[in-house]
Amino acid sequence: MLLLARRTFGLLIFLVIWEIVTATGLVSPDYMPRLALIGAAIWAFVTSGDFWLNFFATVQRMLIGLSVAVVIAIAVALVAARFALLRRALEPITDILRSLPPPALVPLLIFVLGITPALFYFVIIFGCMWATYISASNALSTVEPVQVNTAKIYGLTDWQILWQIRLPAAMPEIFTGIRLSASVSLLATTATEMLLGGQGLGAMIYNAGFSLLWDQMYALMFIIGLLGIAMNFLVAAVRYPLAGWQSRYSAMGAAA
Amino acid sequence: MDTVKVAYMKIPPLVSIKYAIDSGIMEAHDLNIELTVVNGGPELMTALASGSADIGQTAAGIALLARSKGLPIAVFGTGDTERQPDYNHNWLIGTEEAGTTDLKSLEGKTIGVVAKNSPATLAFMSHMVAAGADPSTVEFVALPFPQLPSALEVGNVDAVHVGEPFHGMIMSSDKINAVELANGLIHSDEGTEYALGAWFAQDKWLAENEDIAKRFLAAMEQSYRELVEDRSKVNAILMAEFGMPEGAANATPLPLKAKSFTTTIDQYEPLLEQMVLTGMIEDGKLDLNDAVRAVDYK
Amino acid sequence: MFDDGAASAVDILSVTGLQKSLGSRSERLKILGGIEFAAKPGEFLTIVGPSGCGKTTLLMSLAGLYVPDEGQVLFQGKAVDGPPEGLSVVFQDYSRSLLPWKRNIANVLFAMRRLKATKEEKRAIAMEMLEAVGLKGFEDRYPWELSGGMQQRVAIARALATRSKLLLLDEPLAAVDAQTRADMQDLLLRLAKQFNKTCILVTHDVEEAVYMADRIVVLSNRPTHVVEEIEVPLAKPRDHLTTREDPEFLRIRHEVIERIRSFKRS
Amino acid sequence: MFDDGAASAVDILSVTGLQKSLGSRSERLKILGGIEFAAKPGEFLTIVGPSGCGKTTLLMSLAGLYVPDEGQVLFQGKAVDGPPEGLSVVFQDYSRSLLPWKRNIANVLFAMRRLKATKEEKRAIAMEMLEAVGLKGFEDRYPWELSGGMQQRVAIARALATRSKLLLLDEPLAAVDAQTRADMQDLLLRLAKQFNKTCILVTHDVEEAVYMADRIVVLSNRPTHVVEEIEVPLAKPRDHLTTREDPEFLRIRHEVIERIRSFKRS
Amino acid sequence: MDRFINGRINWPGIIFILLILVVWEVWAMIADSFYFPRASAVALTIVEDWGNLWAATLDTLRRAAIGFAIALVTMLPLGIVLGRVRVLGEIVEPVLEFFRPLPPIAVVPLAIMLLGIGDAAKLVVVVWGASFPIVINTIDAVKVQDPMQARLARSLRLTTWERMTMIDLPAALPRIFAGIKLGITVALLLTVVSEIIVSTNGLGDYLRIAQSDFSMTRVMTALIVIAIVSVIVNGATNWANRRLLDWHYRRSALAGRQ
Ligand SMILES: Nc1ncnc2c1ncn2[C@@H]1O[C@H](COP(=O)(O)OP(=O)(O)OP(=O)(O)O)[C@@H](O)[C@H]1O
Ligand SMILES: Nc1ncnc2c1ncn2[C@@H]1O[C@H](COP(=O)(O)OP(=O)(O)OP(=O)(O)O)[C@@H](O)[C@H]1O
Ligand SMILES: NCCS(=O)(=O)O
Ligand SMILES: [Mg+2]
Ligand SMILES: [Mg+2]
Repeated sequence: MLLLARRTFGLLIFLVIWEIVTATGLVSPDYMPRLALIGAAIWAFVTSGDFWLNFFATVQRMLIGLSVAVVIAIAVALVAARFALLRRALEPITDILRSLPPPALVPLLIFVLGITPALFYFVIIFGCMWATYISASNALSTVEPVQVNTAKIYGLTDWQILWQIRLPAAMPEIFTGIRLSASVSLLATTATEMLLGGQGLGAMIYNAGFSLLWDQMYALMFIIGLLGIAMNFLVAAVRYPLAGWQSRYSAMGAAA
Repeated sequence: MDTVKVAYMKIPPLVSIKYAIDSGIMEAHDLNIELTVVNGGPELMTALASGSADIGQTAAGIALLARSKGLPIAVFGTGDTERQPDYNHNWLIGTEEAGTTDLKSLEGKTIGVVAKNSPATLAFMSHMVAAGADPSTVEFVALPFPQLPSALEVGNVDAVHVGEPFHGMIMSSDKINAVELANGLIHSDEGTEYALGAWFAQDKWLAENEDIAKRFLAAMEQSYRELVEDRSKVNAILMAEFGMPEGAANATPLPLKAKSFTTTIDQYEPLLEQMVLTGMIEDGKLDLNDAVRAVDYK
Repeated sequence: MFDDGAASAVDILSVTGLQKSLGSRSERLKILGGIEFAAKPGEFLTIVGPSGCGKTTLLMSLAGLYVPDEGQVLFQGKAVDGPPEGLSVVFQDYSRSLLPWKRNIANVLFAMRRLKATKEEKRAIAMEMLEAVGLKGFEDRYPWELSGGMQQRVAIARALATRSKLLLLDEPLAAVDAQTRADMQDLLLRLAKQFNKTCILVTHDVEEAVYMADRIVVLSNRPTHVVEEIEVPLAKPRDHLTTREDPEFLRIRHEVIERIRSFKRS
Repeated sequence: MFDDGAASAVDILSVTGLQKSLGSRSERLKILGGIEFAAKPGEFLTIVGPSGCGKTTLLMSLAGLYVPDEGQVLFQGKAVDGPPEGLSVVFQDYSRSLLPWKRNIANVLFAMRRLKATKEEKRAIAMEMLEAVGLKGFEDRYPWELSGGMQQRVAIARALATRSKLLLLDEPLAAVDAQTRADMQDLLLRLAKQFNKTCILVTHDVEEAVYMADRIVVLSNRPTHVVEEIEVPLAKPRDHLTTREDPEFLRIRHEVIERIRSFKRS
Repeated sequence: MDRFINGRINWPGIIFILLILVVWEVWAMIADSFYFPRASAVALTIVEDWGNLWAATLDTLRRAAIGFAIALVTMLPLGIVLGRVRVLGEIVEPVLEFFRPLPPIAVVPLAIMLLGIGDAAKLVVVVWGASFPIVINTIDAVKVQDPMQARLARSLRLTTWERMTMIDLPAALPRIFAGIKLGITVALLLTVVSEIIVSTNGLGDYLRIAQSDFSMTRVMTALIVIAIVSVIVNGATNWANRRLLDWHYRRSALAGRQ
């Protein structure tokens, strides 16, 4: 309960600041509506079935995109951690790919993939895999020497060492990457929906913007923010069985 | 039934094609339409080039520009047109606060447009040249449409080019004293009708599917007619597609075609003339006979 | 020395001219300066030597974890150029050698991958070993929930559970109390005998070195070489009460202490 | 007991009714079951007890790193509710307690930040201590470039360099050879005397426990309590040759061994 | 072979890139499409349009560098504090997670309104984007500290400040590096994106103009320049990382064959 209070405290402060800024007219209500209006808009959304269609469309894309991105990122990082040649060969090209701006990439991608769901997922996956990839390759490249030596002694092959020693040891850090990827997947999904239209929260934001419905636009952004928090919880829930030991282990250093 | 993949930008003018599909007009013309939404000009062109779309609608000026740069595309139908003074979709707006109260005063100012090297910059250059002002002195800043009004309001830019609904929004704002500097995409004589939106396709597709293009335009004309007759149909689509409330939908003016749907080269001549005049297209680079393939669908 | 044909024919492990330097370029330090010795199957060797002389380095080389600069290690007649099969190590840094994400039983089980046995059999062996080292009831805890001595015993249990022919033990009992230590010593001796294991045990405890050994290898300061090999002709099985009072035991113990005392610290 | 007013007036450290459980909810284990003892300034206490009985837990509680469930620890008359000033610890897990990004000298210097001295003086002290523990020439290496015993000695040097009044030593010599160990023991005794340090040393080596102690605290199995406190009336300074042959030394040693042997392992 | 793979100069990486360039050139030659410029054409454009590109690159680099620097100097301390002081972390982390998924495109309007269309608005977007990887990585890195180090810090009675600067930061640095690496590319990427959305100058502006001018060659040229910048910046980052964390990599290397 106390924890819940602490977790929501920061958000409450944010809302209070918002209300102060809008109530005092510091920013024109045309561009930053009062909380009451946004709240009403959220309520109108959640009580309409149409909204939920868009909502689940976004959530589905995001979850699929994130899952695929995480699997690809970890798989490539694992293979790269196993073969030094590959790791080095991939280094500059991944550095390049990570920094290419999607607005420039999308027209080129249309050329290759056409305007299809594949394009949609490509953009999401491409956008959100890097955080996990960088974390994974960073964590997998350095390890506790004694652990690796132990594994070598007991006859683990290089692949098994990778899978059974390096990967579990890297898990806590990989989950930091996944945590970042999760929010990027949401970001990339809504941004792509804005670009390519169709269903989804991003398309709704785009429409609201074009229709000058600021309250709806902010309502949607609030909903995306809350979705971000929910995603973080989801990642934490998956993290617990895979890397929860680390939290308990580290917690021993505090007064017990 | 022939399938046509249509790429378009999701802005209010889409109502006509949406209506043509939903009301069965397309089907009646033996056409099966697959819609693809794209965000901007670059995506639109690659959508056609990659085969993701067969035809698309874009600003007429962009189609001409693309052709002049060597893209193998041609206009085969005119989506909508503009005609001064009664039929107007483009506005140049300044403010008293910024001191941009006439075209001459734009010199040396910062101007907000949706994209550089676009119809929006053409609009400023064309009107400024006509007013004897020097457009090379202004600095263009590209901003997304929804951000243009606020940029003008807080003084980030001194003038903007917009269409609806942003024009209405700016003019009715009580925070600034907006001034209409000019109407129309280009400076033109009263009564001159020129193309704004154009349906285009790759040369190759057009050569092979002229019949489809004809039926498509015929269907679009029917759709326009029915919509012009009954505004409530327009509103219904706006409400469904953009989630607009009734009031907003009603207030959204639409560039519904006023006169004829037939594409004629003379609808593009004023445009080309201004584009050449302002340096967007090199003189002699573009032959309108290549760029515009009038399809007589009647 | 020990590399004559006749001897190596029966040696399970033989080390010849082993040299090894460690450290980065400018600070490179010569650790092993030409080590020579051999072990016969079933033999129990203990290694003593001053702190920092290179005992751990030697064990790492025997285990195939370090590549010798010169010389070589033969295990079961084959040159060691990577961790060979049939060998287990208890590392001096026991606490780091336990995987913190695995519970204790899993830490033991993961070492048993080469053992040909069903899952149930393996589990039974692992439990048996944990019980033998006095950790019954702690199998489902994490290593970091155990005391130092208990962690060390998990590492021992893991090495024993693999049924390896050769055991390399780097101060495996440094962190346990005297009584447990005596028990563990007897456990090691008993299992070594029972499964005809060859053991090489590094220790700082001279009594332990004598009590456990068939032969004691005394190492010098850096660069390390074998100063002396002392045979321990005490009967086996040994017993804490009687063996330790045997005059021969006391004599050898004295000899080893004398040896060690003779090194000045570098 | 030891909490009568007169005694605690002079006690630098006193422990009363100390209870502590560890582990997560369902697996919570009662470790300390009411520990009582006290130390006078300058006193050298050694603690012996079976592996896993709670010696480290006790030291952690004395250091203010664990919060007691019941009872309390008084240091210099004040209740300990966090690490107090004037106290240094050599952790059992010495290798992890050295910061891997700092060279050895920096690891020592880093602990001296509370010491009132100039930079040069501090450096001189740190070098002196590293030299005293036999690590001259290794000050600019990283801890992970040292052998286990050498790392342990860095940790000792660090604790000594702080000039703390109270030293808590958790098996600080477990990883060094017999000769070095003897030297370190004498070093500790000498410095404790010289600076009137109070020391509490956990060890599994009974000889060490007797040799170092003014008083030996014998702990029971879990839940741990003090079984016995054995005074060691041997004269100080002590000497490895003579003290260890003193009949009193042998008697006490025997008594402690008997005590420890009486615990069955849990 | 080992020299070739792990040497100072990344030969495998260079060869791989060259290979891609060759494939691109040949493919484009065969495809011979308006939309698919050849690598050689792009190279030529880089040479010919060097003046404009260099100016644009400097504009972009300036913004990215300032944005990243601001993110680093604010988020590194913040991350350490949030990781160290649990209560604060619990209060602030949900706020971070709330703001994190908002698309920069949606942040732009507010930024423009409050800060104008100059560098400030773009910087806000860049700082915004680069901050999250740095702060989240730092928080998590501080949280997974070795308990022995925490105990050491407490027993030495380090002040919170000393603890954060002398233990938390160096111990967490190897992991924070992943965040820094991400932060740098995000800074570069968002600079370009913000220049595309609100274009005044810089590589994003160059790219946008090339797009609306239907010049595929110049679009590709802008992308290639971005790629070159990225490789240089990342190379410098990796180099600094190796120097700074020499102890970490040398210690880890003990796991390899000695
Ligand atoms: N990674 C390394 N880099 C440089 N020097 C090293 C490294 N590892 C060990 N050394 C040096 O090698 C020498 C021998 O170390 P080793 O660990 O083999 O000693 P040891 O005999 O096991 O000592 P102890 O009894 O203290 O465990 C030491 O002087 C140490 O400083
Ligand atoms: N974090 C923890 N969680 C649960 N149990 C723990 C934890 N730390 C220690 N214990 C338990 O507390 C008991 C005492 O541990 P402690 O480390 O104090 O023993 P010790 O007397 O120092 O043993 P040793 O001589 O082996 O070092 C052990 O049984 C151990 O399993
Ligand atoms: N837009 C990419 C953000 S990050 O994944 O690199 O953090
Ligand atoms: Mg060693
Ligand atoms: Mg202990």
